Amino acid sequence: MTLMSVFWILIPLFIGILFIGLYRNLLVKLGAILGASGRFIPFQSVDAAALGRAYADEVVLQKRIRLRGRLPWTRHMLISWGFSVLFGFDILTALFTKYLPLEPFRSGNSGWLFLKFGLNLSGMVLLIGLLIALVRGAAAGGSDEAKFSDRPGTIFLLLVVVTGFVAQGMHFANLPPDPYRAWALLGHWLGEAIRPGAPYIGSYSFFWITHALAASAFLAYLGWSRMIHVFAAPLGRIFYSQAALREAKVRTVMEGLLKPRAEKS
Amino acid sequence: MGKKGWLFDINKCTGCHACEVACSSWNQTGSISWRTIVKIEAGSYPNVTARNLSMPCLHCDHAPCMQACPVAAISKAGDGVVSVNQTTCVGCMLCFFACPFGVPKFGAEGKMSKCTYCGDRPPELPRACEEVCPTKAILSGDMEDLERQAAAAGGERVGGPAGPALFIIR
Amino acid sequence: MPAALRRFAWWSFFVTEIGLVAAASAYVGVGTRDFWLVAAAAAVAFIAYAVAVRTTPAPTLGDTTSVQQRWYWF
Amino acid sequence: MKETAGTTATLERLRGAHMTPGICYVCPWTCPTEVFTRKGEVVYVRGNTQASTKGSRCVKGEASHVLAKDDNRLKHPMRRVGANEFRRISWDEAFTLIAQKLTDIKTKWGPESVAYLWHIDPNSVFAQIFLTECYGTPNYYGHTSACEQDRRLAALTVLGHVFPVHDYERAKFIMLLGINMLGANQNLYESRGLLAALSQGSRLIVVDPALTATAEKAHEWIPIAPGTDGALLFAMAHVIVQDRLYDEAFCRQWTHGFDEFCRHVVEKDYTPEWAEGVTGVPAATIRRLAREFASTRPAIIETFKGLGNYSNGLDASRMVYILNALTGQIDGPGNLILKDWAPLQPPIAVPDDRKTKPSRPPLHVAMGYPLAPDLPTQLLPQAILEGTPYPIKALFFQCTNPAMSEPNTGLYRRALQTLEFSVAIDTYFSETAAECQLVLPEASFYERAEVRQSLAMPPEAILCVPALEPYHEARPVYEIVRGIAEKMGYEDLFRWDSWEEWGRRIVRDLPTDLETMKRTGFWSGELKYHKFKESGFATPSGKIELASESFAKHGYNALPEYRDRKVIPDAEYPFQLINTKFEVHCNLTTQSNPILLRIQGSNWAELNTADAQRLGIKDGDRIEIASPTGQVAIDARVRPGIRPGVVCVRHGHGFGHWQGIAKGRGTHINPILDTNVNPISGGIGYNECKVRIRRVS
Repeated sequence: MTLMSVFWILIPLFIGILFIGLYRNLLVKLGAILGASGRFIPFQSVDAAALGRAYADEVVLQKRIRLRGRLPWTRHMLISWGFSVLFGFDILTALFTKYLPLEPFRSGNSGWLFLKFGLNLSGMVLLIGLLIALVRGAAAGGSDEAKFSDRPGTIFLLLVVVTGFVAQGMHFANLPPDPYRAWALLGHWLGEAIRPGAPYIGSYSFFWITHALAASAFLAYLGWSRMIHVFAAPLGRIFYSQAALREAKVRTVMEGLLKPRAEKS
Repeated sequence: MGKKGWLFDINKCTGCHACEVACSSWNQTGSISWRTIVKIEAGSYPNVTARNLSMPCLHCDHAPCMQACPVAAISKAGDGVVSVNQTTCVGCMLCFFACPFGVPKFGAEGKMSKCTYCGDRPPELPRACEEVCPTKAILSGDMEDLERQAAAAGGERVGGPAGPALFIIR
Repeated sequence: MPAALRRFAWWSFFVTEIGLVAAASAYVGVGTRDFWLVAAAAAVAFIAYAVAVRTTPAPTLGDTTSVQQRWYWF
Repeated sequence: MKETAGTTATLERLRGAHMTPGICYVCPWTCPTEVFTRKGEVVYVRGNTQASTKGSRCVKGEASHVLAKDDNRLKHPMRRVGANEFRRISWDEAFTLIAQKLTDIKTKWGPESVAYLWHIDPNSVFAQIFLTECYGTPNYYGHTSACEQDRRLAALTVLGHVFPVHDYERAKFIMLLGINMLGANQNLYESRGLLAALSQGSRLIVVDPALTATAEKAHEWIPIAPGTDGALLFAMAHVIVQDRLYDEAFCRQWTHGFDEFCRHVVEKDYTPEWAEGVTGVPAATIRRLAREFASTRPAIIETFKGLGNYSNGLDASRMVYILNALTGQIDGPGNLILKDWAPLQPPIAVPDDRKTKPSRPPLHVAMGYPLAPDLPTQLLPQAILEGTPYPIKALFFQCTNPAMSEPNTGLYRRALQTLEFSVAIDTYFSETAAECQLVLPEASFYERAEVRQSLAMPPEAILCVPALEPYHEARPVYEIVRGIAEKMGYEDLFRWDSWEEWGRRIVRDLPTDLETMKRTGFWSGELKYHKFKESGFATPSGKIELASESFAKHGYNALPEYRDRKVIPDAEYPFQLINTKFEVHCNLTTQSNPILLRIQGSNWAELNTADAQRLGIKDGDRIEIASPTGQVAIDARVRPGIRPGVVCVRHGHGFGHWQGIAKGRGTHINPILDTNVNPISGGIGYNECKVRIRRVS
């Protein structure tokens, strides 16, 4: 049985766990809210501009976090964007190396280098973000909870990224040298650095499987921790961007409470 | 420990906002206000009525915000006061939509923040809003006492599955 | 929970899992032993999800019996 | 209601703060407060928990802690060096300049050509003593003409009291005309009392063209035609006289001109039917009200600024007090209270040989308003520009901004520019300061001391202990006056090492001492009712004057009469423009308060729904209001709670203001108001204004 097939057996399981987490910790709550509040605004009165603005500010630029400080913001931007882009490139890689094995994407060709470049660049961005988070978490004042509430997630993700880089480095170290491969950045540098000790057949597979495991486990973890904000926060804030919705809600309540008693009206 | 709550006399509230300001001054809420204040004018000339409502967090028996929070950042203490752990809060704002009263407020930095029932004030003291209210429309205290006083003044508890800790005199 | 949301919950799950099995088959081939293992994994996931959906109390706002305690780690 | 007294120590501990008793000067009601400070910062303020306020604060007072460190405040003395150009100068330079100018003007024009104006009077007594006794000008005036001038003169001439207060809590029937005492006029213990009374089943009738915060609470809101309240009151008197509902024993013993008055009302035929035609209030309603009022005890009928906004406000206000008198509802439990004042002494005693007697009469007398309790300030421009009745060459403005708050502000500005010398003493820069030659930063009420009367029912003295160091170079008025006095050879009179010295002089006749008051912040005497039974009334006749001797003495009608208001809407200008005030704003101190601007960031014009529909105006539309004097653009608010044919603009104290964060907010309405002096009282007829309205895109 190949490493790859082990990975493919694990993935459906972990994604299943992610779904259970999302169902249990987010979906039922959304359901309760939608069920309870009959005061959602009709579609035609949705303020598209506000929606757009909310998306740009909350999801793309994450302005609210910027207001918490430059460092937290930089960290969060690096991590969230590094992670998303990395994820995207992973999908692309899978797509082009297996399902559309076009010439350019054969090992060493331009397309392949492009994917490697993307993967490594976003990976490094993510790595930097995580390191900042780790340092800042420890440096930040306040209660231990304030310091460490983000730490497990950070370390988890760090494990994923580091094992990924190491595995890749070993993979390269096992291959003959190739100047073009410099596009793979960190992966390439690692590879060259450890080349003397090659081949790393055994430890390569160890790191690869750890990486695969950690990566898929992290996906599962998303649904079961504060990481759920990845799904919840954009959702709620885009809802919240609808002033009409907010006011409608408060107004109905107030009017209800202010209703004079029967004998008075 | 007795459960805490509010008694609000609509007939006494003039909608002057003093409570709101006292609250933000005592609790240093910065640019956001923990109290929602509205004046609603109804009827047609000359039979017009206007009524005011000044509303803090109602510290519901079964706080919907607690159920909606995906990270369980909202909790209810023994005295019934519902509070949010800002460290855990991920600012997803679902609590706002879960709260039947739209109470949760969000600062510019995105975390939920709301009435703490003047958490740092001992129970025998009035809450800041109650303290400054020029017409004494706001009353805080143990639900049992409030129930008695409300009944005496023909008030009633606000209904609903959430069980808001609010007696209201209309 | 509104029916639409429930449907969404199920469809998104199915689509993803089936997509994964399909994607996997490109590696492990169809009908091979590994393929059946993948399929089995997906089946297990399905059962677990079904159980979760059955057992998770859908909170009716205003009834704290269904409030989840903070048991998972951050 | 929870007991707040005795909780001070706890709050101090919770905030690591120190409490100093204070007095809030955001508005003229000067409520006693408790100011909690930590490391030179105000961390919390509440009403004095033992004095009448019982911890209460109004919204603008509660938000006022902002001004303790508001960067928009005046930081140092400034002298004008060009149009809208000021240069920072030292206090010594400022004092020297003032002293020299005052001396010049005294020799050139006489001391009377200097006048001192205030809106709120923090420590102004020092300026009063210096100017009126040492320097020798009688012209030391407040802002009453812009406020309750008619009511004050009415109270003085009918009841012989300058400022009756109210025992609402015990009243069973309360009728309020032109007073929104739950809105802008928050005398906090009265707000509390009124609502307590209502929850105990007392009746409240509010007569006002707009559904005010007070009218909301009323059992009956009577949207009367603007400026016709007098007719309603006369008709009520007519009913009371006709049906002999008055308290005859009381009237015979305690009123002057009772029979005259009764005859007068009947002869003039002030019947409810007549009043219905004038006021739009059904005769039946008037009858019912009159009977209910006369048969319910205790009862109060009261007014404030509202009636004085019209040229016929004086006699209407007199009728208010006459009605209270007819039913013997004076100074008893649940009545108007002819407040006893605390026996406070002046901080400075000027020996006679150092006094300067003015040779000219006070300005208001010279202007032909001998009875006016305060200067008809809107006639100042004329006095300045034309030198009539006698030249006014120098003006001091303390805590007042007439260039914004008077009608016809354009004229006012022009006049100020022609003055020989002008000084603005304030915490903030203002439209008036912008026209002055000298601008002096005044310490805020967190940074200075004061001992004064409170407006509580019993005799009550309140005290303000400085809670903070003065802001930048700002100084309290007592220090400013001392600086001037020293330059003019009165240093021996204005000398003290600390404020406690003159503080002790002020309270020396109180049965307490300054040290005690510095802890509690107040002294409160016994609340006595029916004080007139010992001392009579402070009127010429010693009785309540239904027919006023002082009026007769000056050739006015002794008996009140109904005259229609001066300006009545016509085809061209079909609306009556009336003004009300915000509870969240007052004077300058609230204009750059971010908290208050968040609550009320602009003002607007209120229109009845029907009128708005007819004119095609929707809520929030921009409209133009044009009077014969000018026009302004403002946002419209359409509401059912206002009488058709009336436009109501929230004056808002300086919306349209052009500096600080208030810049560009709201609309300043006064420029379209014309100068209207109420006869006899000299009050300002703010509501004597007809307008037309149109939607502007």
